[in-house]
Amino acid sequence: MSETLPLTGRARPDRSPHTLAEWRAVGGYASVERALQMTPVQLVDLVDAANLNGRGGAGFQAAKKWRFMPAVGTSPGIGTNYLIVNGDEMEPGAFKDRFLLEALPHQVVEGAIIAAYATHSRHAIILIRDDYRAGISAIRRAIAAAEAANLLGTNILGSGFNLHLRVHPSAGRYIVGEETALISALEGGRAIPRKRPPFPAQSGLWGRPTTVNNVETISLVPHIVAQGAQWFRALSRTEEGGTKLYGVSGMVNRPQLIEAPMGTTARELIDRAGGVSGTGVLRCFQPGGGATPFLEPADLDTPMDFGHMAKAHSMLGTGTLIVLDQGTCPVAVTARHMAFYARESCGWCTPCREGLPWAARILTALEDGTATPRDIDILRMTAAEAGPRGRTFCDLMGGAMGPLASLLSRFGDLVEAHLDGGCPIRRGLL
Amino acid sequence: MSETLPLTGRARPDRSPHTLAEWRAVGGYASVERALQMTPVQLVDLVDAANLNGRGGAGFQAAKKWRFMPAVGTSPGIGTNYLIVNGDEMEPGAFKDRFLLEALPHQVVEGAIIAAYATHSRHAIILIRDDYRAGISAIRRAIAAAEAANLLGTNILGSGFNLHLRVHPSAGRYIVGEETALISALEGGRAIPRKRPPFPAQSGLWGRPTTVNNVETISLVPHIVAQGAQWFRALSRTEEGGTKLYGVSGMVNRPQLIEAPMGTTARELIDRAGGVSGTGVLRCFQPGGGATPFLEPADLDTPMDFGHMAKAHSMLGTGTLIVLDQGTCPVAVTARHMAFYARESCGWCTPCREGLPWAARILTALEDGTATPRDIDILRMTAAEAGPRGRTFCDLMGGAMGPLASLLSRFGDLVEAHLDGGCPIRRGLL
Amino acid sequence: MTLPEPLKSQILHAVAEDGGAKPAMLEALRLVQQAEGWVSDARLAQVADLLGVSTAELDSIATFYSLIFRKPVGQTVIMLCDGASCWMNGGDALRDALMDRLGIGYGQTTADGRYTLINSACVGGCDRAPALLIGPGRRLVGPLSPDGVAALLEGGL
Amino acid sequence: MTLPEPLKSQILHAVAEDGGAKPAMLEALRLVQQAEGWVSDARLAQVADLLGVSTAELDSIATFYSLIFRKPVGQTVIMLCDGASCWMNGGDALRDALMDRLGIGYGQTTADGRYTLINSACVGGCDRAPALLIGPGRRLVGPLSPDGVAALLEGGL
Repeated sequence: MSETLPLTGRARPDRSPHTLAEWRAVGGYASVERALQMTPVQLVDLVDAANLNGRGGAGFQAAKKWRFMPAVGTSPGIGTNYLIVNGDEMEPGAFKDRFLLEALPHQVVEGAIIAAYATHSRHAIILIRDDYRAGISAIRRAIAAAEAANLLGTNILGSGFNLHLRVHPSAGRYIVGEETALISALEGGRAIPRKRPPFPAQSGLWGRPTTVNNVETISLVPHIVAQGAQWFRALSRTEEGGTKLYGVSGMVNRPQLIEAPMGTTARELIDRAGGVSGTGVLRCFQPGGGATPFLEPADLDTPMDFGHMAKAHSMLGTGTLIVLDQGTCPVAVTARHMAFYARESCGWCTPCREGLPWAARILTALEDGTATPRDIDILRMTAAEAGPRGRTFCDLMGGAMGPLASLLSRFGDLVEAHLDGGCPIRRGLL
Repeated sequence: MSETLPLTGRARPDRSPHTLAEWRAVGGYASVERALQMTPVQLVDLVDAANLNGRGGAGFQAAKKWRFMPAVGTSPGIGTNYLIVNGDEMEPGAFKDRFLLEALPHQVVEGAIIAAYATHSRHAIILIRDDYRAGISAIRRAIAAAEAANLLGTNILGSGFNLHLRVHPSAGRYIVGEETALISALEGGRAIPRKRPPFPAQSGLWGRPTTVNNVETISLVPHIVAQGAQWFRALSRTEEGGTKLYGVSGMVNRPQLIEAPMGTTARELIDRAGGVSGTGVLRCFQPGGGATPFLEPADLDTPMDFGHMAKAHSMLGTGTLIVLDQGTCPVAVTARHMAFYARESCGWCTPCREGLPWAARILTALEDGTATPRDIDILRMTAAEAGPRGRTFCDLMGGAMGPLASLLSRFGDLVEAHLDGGCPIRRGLL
Repeated sequence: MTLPEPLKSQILHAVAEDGGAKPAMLEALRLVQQAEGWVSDARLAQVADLLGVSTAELDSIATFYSLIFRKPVGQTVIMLCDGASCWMNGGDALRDALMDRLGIGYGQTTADGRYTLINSACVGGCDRAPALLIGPGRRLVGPLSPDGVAALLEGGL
Repeated sequence: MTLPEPLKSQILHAVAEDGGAKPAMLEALRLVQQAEGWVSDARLAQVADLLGVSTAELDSIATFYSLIFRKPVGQTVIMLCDGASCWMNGGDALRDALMDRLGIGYGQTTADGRYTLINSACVGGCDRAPALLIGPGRRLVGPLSPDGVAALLEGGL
């Protein structure tokens, strides 16, 4: 295992997953043995000291989330806690969890065992996007092998800890990736998000305390157990621990995944991805998928972690950059994002169900040159009114408003220029 | 204070409440000082050792409920925990909380302060039935006096503990007394019960961890703090700690409230209430209000605590007996109860909204002699289908089915005899 | 007639105490009723306006809680217990005597506007069965025989 | 035609694994679709019957999840990414080439029943933009130029 690339260091160039024996040969599952000799509280403290922020998009501290999970017998009602590993990756521009699921399934299973133990969960589910068929079968094979080796099941390695782990293949719809919608889906319903509170740690799957962690977050856990909190923090360039599995796509010459220290800059990542393609000149970028506000060249040297991206008025999100060169219009990109979010809204909350299609139509009208000044006012109003958290059950609408609001604030002139005959970039005027 | 009658020992014959000075003169609020020198965990352990079962009806261990309440900073979301004191007494046959509120308001306030501290609550609410105007003003005066003496408010007695305590007068509807309906009511909605989970300790008032305790439960707390767990357990004749504020009403010569050791028998209580009135011969009794299944003379010597009443296929409920002599027909009593529960259903869940009026109509038809054998089948089916927990959000329906089911099983012949011309007891045939 | 000033400030105080307009809705209705005996459509609209909630929402509360009166009641409201313990101790006879004397049924108000009769859930006076609550203070009266009804209505009990 | 035996036992196995009929509804639909390409009204009713849920409830799941097909699809389903990164890298030209070659639009099936074309959320292949998923294994293909469409459809890619 690489000391500096814990997440991807063991992956093979052809992405073929390891057998259990192969995984053990490179040190796999040693962390499970170690973790089961610790108490759940010690594990949470360790992950706390490592300062592991959740990699699903919001960057909430993993240890804090885990600490909310009540110990066995200390929550009302009957049943176990649940750990859910979220592998429903469908964010525009995100392609990292696919890699971890397909190429490194035992890393996910190993992390899930440890996280389940830390959260007092006797039942864990890895939810995987339907389209990731290779990932689904890789994880299923890894689970079967781990079960056969008593790394799962009853009295794991003689520790007294029992864990049932299974895969739930989903069947489309972006909203399934929202943690409360995912719980609704697992209970057999439509994937409609739920109001918080109760938070999943209070009442999640089947009303039991539930933790939902992203595939990447879970994949990091065994390494923290193996090498310690200090090592993990030292991997990072900032206060937030570890490496990050970044991605770069869009207008770059060699789009790719890049594991790098947390806090690596967009400039370095874009350079490693072969630099800006198209005109070769950067116009702007989204730091972590379709729902993250645009940043401009001035932010190329800002460390890409959750805190710094927030301070720069964007979000780290999934850490998978979408790069736009000067020849690519951010209005067009936002229009495509908005059409996506409008289509993927579950339709429960009115601002989202009604607001997103409206915003998408206006953005298309801007591209086509059929929009009016009043349409731009409506976009501004929509972003202002529906952007803040709390107006809807989940943050799909709020997330979608991020790029829209930044489009309007950073590229207001460009947006207005669309009123005069459509996209000026497409027409070669800019 | 009486050593053996902690709940009522300080009450005055005319029920006039104490001033703060008078209450302090008899030892009041010493328990608050003592409790604030303990940790919340120590308090919960103390109440656990005392084996205080909640006096609201279900008999759930108070310490167990309190232990579900997360310490400050260990639950997701923002805000304080809440303690709610339930003074919405409206159960047919129940008249005990009225007394505690009217005659001993400082005892309630004192208990609320300690319970709030133990449950990490910075905000507590005493909800009182609108009709208990004397109780409402007595509690309000007690709160004002306690505030003035820094027994409430900021940095109570220099302990660093802050507590805001207020009264919420309700406005009718029995269902308000159901703990989740009560939470809906306090949030400004109709008093519709909520599905559990989440339990209030997970997500209650405003989504925050919430404990709801009955007035009697809360009134006992200061005494446990003052005199200890062993003393409290020794008050009882059974495993369940303390005294109980029983009541006896219906067909007895001197209906009254009686504080007595937990586990006192119905025979003793009825004797102290002057014996059975009317024919002077007992037919049956409900041990704790309208929603508790009938018991017969064979159960007169069963200790009246939660465990023994459950074993006898009834419930302790509120511990306020309703006594029926041979001249009183249990069909008629059940008919009146059923009309009450039908009227008071919030109407949310279908079995309750539709089933209770139907059952009430049939019972009235039995009294009137217009019922058919098929009607009795419908009663049996209703009790069997809607009695078990979990068919509705709350237990109003299940509770109402208790007396009905016991009526059918214990007095089947009597019920059938109603088919032939109505109530045979009323007609002097039995 | 607009909302009288003292009522207005009492309601706003309740908003502060209860932590918002929504949780204070019921208390606001109670305050109106305390001042005026019942909650008229006009008052309902004014209170909704003051609280910044819809009339429909406020009325959904007003109509749910049985002790918020949405039509005028008499000067004195009598709430007669219809619980089982009162029934066993002569509640029906007391009810009949009250209805006879007042000339009204449950939910009705005497022609002279003096009395409204309502049946109530167990009034928490089972030791004084048959019992009723009377007047703005909800004074508990019991045990009350049919013979005592006259004295009660003349203020003697 | 009743539900074939292997499908039946697979579904019952899912019920055991997922802890009940309701949480197994989606997997049951997936299993039917895996065996038959889509979920017909007849199969929906049979599965609902087997699971002991209403047809309406099962269909509410089937119609919510975009990858449960409630009408027949072609032998090969092509899911073309409509994410931004693919669009920037020529996704529109690829789309047009596919539609031209197949003679269909999104959501349609070729007359010979060989291909169905669907637009998809970002397929997690942004490093291979423009990309698509093809066939029962959802094989990721990319980057794919308009010129590559012919080879793809002839099985060369």
